[in-house]
Amino acid sequence: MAIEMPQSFWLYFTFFVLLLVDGLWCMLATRNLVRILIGLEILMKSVTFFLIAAGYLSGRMALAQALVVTVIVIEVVVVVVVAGIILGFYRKHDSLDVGNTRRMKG
Amino acid sequence: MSALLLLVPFVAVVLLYLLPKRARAAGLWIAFGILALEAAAAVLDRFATIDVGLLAPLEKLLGFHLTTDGLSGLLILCTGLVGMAALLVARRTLESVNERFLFANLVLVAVVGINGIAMVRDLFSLYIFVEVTAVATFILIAAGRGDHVFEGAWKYIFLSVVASVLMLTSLGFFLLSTDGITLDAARTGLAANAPLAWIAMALFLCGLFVKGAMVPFHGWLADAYTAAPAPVSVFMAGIVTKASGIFALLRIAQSTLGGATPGREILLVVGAVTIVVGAFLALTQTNFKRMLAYSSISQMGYIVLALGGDLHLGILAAGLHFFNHAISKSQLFANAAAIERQLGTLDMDEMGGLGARMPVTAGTTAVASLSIAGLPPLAGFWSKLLIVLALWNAKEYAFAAVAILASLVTLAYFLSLQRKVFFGKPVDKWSGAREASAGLLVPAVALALITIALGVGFPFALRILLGGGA
Amino acid sequence: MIWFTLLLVVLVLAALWASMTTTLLRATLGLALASALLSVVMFSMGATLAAVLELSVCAGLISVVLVSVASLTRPRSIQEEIASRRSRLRRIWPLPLVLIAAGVALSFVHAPVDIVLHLPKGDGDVRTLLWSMRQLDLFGQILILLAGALGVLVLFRKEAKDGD
Amino acid sequence: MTPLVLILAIAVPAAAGLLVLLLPSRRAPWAPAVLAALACAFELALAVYAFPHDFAFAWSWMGFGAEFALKLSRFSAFILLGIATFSFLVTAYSAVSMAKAPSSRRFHAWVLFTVALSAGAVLADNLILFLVFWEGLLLTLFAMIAAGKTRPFATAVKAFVIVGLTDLALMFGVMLTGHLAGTLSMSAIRLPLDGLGAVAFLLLMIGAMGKAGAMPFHSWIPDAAIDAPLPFMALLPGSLEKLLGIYFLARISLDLFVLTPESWVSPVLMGIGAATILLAVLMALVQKDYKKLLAYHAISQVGYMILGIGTALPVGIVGGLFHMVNNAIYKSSLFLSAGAVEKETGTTDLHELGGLGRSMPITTVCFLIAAASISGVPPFNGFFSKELVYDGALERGWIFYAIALAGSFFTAASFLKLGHAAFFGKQTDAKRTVKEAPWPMLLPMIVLAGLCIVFGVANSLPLERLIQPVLGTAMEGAHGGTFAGFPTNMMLVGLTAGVLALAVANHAFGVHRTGKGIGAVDHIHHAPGLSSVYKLQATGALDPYRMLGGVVGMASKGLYALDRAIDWVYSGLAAQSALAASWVLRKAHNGNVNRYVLWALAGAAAVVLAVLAVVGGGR
Repeated sequence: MAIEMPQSFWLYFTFFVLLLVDGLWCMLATRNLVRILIGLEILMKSVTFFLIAAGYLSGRMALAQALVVTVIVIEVVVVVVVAGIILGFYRKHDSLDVGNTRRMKG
Repeated sequence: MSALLLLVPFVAVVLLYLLPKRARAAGLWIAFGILALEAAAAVLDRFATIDVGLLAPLEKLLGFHLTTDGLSGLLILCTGLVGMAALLVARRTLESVNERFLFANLVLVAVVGINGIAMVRDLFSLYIFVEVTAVATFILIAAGRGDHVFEGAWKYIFLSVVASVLMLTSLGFFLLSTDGITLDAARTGLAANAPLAWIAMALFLCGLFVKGAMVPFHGWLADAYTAAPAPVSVFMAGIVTKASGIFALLRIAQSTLGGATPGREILLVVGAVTIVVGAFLALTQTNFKRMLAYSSISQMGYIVLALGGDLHLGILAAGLHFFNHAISKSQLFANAAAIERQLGTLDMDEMGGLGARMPVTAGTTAVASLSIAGLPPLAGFWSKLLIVLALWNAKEYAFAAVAILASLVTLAYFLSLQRKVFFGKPVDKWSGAREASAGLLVPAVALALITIALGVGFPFALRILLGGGA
Repeated sequence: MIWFTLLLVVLVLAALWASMTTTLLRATLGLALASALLSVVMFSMGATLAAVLELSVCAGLISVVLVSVASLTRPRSIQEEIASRRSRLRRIWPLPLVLIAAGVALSFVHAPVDIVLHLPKGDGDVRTLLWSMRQLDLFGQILILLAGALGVLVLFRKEAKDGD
Repeated sequence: MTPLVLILAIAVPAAAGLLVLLLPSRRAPWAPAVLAALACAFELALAVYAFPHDFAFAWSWMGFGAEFALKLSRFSAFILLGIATFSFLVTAYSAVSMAKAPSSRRFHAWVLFTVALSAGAVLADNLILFLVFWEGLLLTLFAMIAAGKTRPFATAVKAFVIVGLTDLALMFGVMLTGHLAGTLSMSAIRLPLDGLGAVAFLLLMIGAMGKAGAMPFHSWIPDAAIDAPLPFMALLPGSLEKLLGIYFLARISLDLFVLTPESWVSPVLMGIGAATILLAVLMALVQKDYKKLLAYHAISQVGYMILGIGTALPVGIVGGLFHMVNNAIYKSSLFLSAGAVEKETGTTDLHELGGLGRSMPITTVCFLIAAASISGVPPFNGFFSKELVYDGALERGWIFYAIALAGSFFTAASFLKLGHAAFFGKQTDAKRTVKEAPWPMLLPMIVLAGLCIVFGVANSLPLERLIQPVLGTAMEGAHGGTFAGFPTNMMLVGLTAGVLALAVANHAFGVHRTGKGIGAVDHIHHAPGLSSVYKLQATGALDPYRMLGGVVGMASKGLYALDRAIDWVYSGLAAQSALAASWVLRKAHNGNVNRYVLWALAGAAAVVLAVLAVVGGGR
């Protein structure tokens, strides 16, 4: 697959921002905890993409890849922990509604 | 020496699982011993270089890029002390052997993360260790039995994800604009005044502001602290938030920003806003731990504010306030644990006149809160004085005034805490309340003694610190 | 260049579908698709190792985790489901418009930061770099996996500990 | 040996205080009092021993100019002696009055800490070190008031807020002074009073006045008087705080800054002094409680000292300092007499007191001597110091003198009223069983009353031995080198005597017109208060007394309202707005994580934009 690669920072940045907004919106607009987890994942996709793009543009692909590999490992662990906490919510309140995350205030 | 600080607790966690199940009760004490050794190493390191013959080849083999200096020694010492206190509190407040065992394990994992934060010289490694510490802390909170544990952990995670996004985006910008992602490379990039490098720095700082709960990045902290089980809140308030947010800021201010504009101004403004907003939020709280949580936000604002002052004095003052606040705030949370255990509630409106029933808890609480409020001759007075001096020397008179005026509000909320809980009319409901058991008093008394001793012997302590070139 | 840009557009569309679709299962599927597309993007940029890991871990492992969470939590009653779908629609419908607006706006802005980089190209192989320069990151990975393992132990066995 | 003496003066009371706290309270309830008295006796011996010497001691400390430097100069030796004397007398007194109180142990510990910190503040020769001790006193003040009776917490907080605010001013002043002078060593600083120097002086002055309790930083004192234990009132606001406040005011006026009569700061000081004298005494006039009346006089008397020092003339300064000593003596004696009355009768409400002169003769005599002193009756000590202050004030402007003289009139009037109401007149039935106070309580009173006479008759003793050396070279050539002896300006003496006579006449007139000569207890109202005015109004007589009484009564009421208004600003407005701010902020934290995330993102956007504005602006 010989694809001609763009060199414009702005193009990569635009798609990074689109993914970021998508992920944030998904996290903030839903009332379902699992969907928040999906939004979190989209956010992580966006930064992963940005890191690789930055490495590509600056010619430091190896370093960027090294970072991304670690980020993916961290991402998995965070997702697993969040999943565990969502299960905890479900067991405690028998619901996945975000209302249960808004009880403490002041 | 530096690699050992990462390897020993790490190997200990793995080995603890090889223990027979019956021997798990010892896990807590093994963790305690490791933390004691860590604190001792941090102190001894001030006086002599610890060099074990076999270490050099091992470190070469591992190839970790770590450095220790006065600042990392400070953080490692705090970690040891606060960790020990948290373990002692856990021993008396967690019910089952299994819970205590898991607590000890997760504390050790978090300690590896914190030790890493203390010694790394690379922004990405810093991010990793911050994340390790955070993950261990999420689990610690969620493992509790309280009503709101999941909510507390959830809010912490939510904001932490925002922090991760900010920091990773920042690293992308660093890749694009500087000659690497080490602290020194970032410094060179900033010195050239490249806009991209400065955007990167700003984003990284914002990520750390979330971790360190600076206003307006602070939304998670009060809920996480309040929801966390007693020993976890001791550990979190004492060291986790401070290491992963504030210490990282300290390190960056020292090694990367170097007092450059506009980094210094950001720290000043964010610090001042945090001090004021946190103090006012604390003023009318009715939950003991929640008031302490907002007080933590306000006090961490002081540390960040100091970083915006005169560079050398500012970092010295910030380091000292870091230490004082770590000691005093973990002690206050240990006091909160004692009160919660004896009364079964943390609602201050229900309390009153406990001073006579729980004299040791009342006395130690008074010491810590007065120290944080900055009354002489306690340790907190000195660090606040140095903070004001650092700002004064940098000609930041307005911020020095904020620092001084806000300590009035600090006094006000701590006085209101004292009045609601310890002074005032004894409430009949608690006529049967008794002082907490010795196991819970030992950490509180020990930490209060450190506060007093450091306050009284401050000149010597300062000389040792200066001698070490903090 | 056109093809690559198109690939990115499809990636964003997949992510959009994941965040807008009605059932959790489809959302998970959309996420896996986005992950796979990101992996293709990485591959075409030359980040082979990262692409492989993204495909196997994110598109694979994380989807498994999500599906199992979705299946462990009981689906709600039909009425509730419909009500929640309506209220959800109210909150989520502006998202595509926002994305289009943001994309158009960004494509028009020619910011001063559209840089040409003067950094030395090529810094060696990622494996060499990871194993000889960034060992600390590897240690960090092992450590966080350990933390995750402890997390699984604590959080997924919660029932055994306390009844509520 | 040299540093040892100075360090012992601080360390011994501090150590004794710690020991008191550590003592087992159940086994030996008398131990704290005995230990406190012993430690204070030691302090006194130390002060006497050190008095003729010039000790100095510096110990390199934190760097950047903050040294652990102690210095015993003429002035500080004299103040230290005063502190030791008063603390000794008060501990002896409280050994009885507080011994059975449940808070005895804490009270004595705090007294000892107060003594240690006061000694430290007086001996400190470094501004930072001084600040440390000074701020420490704030803590003991708070603890002492909180150790008191039923509802002292609000009082303690108010005292804390007011003194805390003034201490903030002091802190800024110290910084500014250090910044201007380039050193923090007090004996090395000598700044001219212009520009920033004047600002620094004013800030330090506010700190000193807050301690001394001058207007408008006074409003905690009367409340504390009601709520706090009496020995404490005698010790802290009565004497130590005044000693320290005026000590510091004199230090900054004489040493740290060059205060000359030409400087604009001098009239400011005199104005504050004069205003304090008159306003506080007018408020004292309408009080109907023994302790509260004394407390307002405690404020008023500070005015004389500030007025004296503010004149920037040797005669005024000597007068002010002498008045400080005298005030500490007679005011302590008066507070102790109030304590004795409260202990024996169980009340300090003047409505319920009367005729105590027969049952408590010694207390009455002591009260009379002290009251005569404070009113400025010769040959008691207050007369001589007031004359010196008058002398200085007149030289600077007749208006200051006139106000001070008017203050004297009202002081005399209100003490006539107080004495008449409490010790003379008809004895109410309930008070028949009243006995004289026990000896350990009487003894300090007697000693202090004796000092009133000694310092009056033999005023060369305090003036030449204690006070004039403070001024050093400034004394040469002024007044032939001494201010001792009977005042030379006979016109002033005559006017004073006239005013005193007027006060007596006014009192008699008031008794006659309203109390019909008999109802001694009622005649509290007959001093220029409102009810008497109303009675006179009923007769319809348009006489001068009614005019005077009306004007003064209205003024007094009005000022009392003003006083409450100032009080409201401290404990009401400030507190309310803080609580409102807190409430708004807490409402904003509604528990929704989304909101917190948006805050964080907005914050991040603001930070990035700010950075771009600074760094990217050039492109």
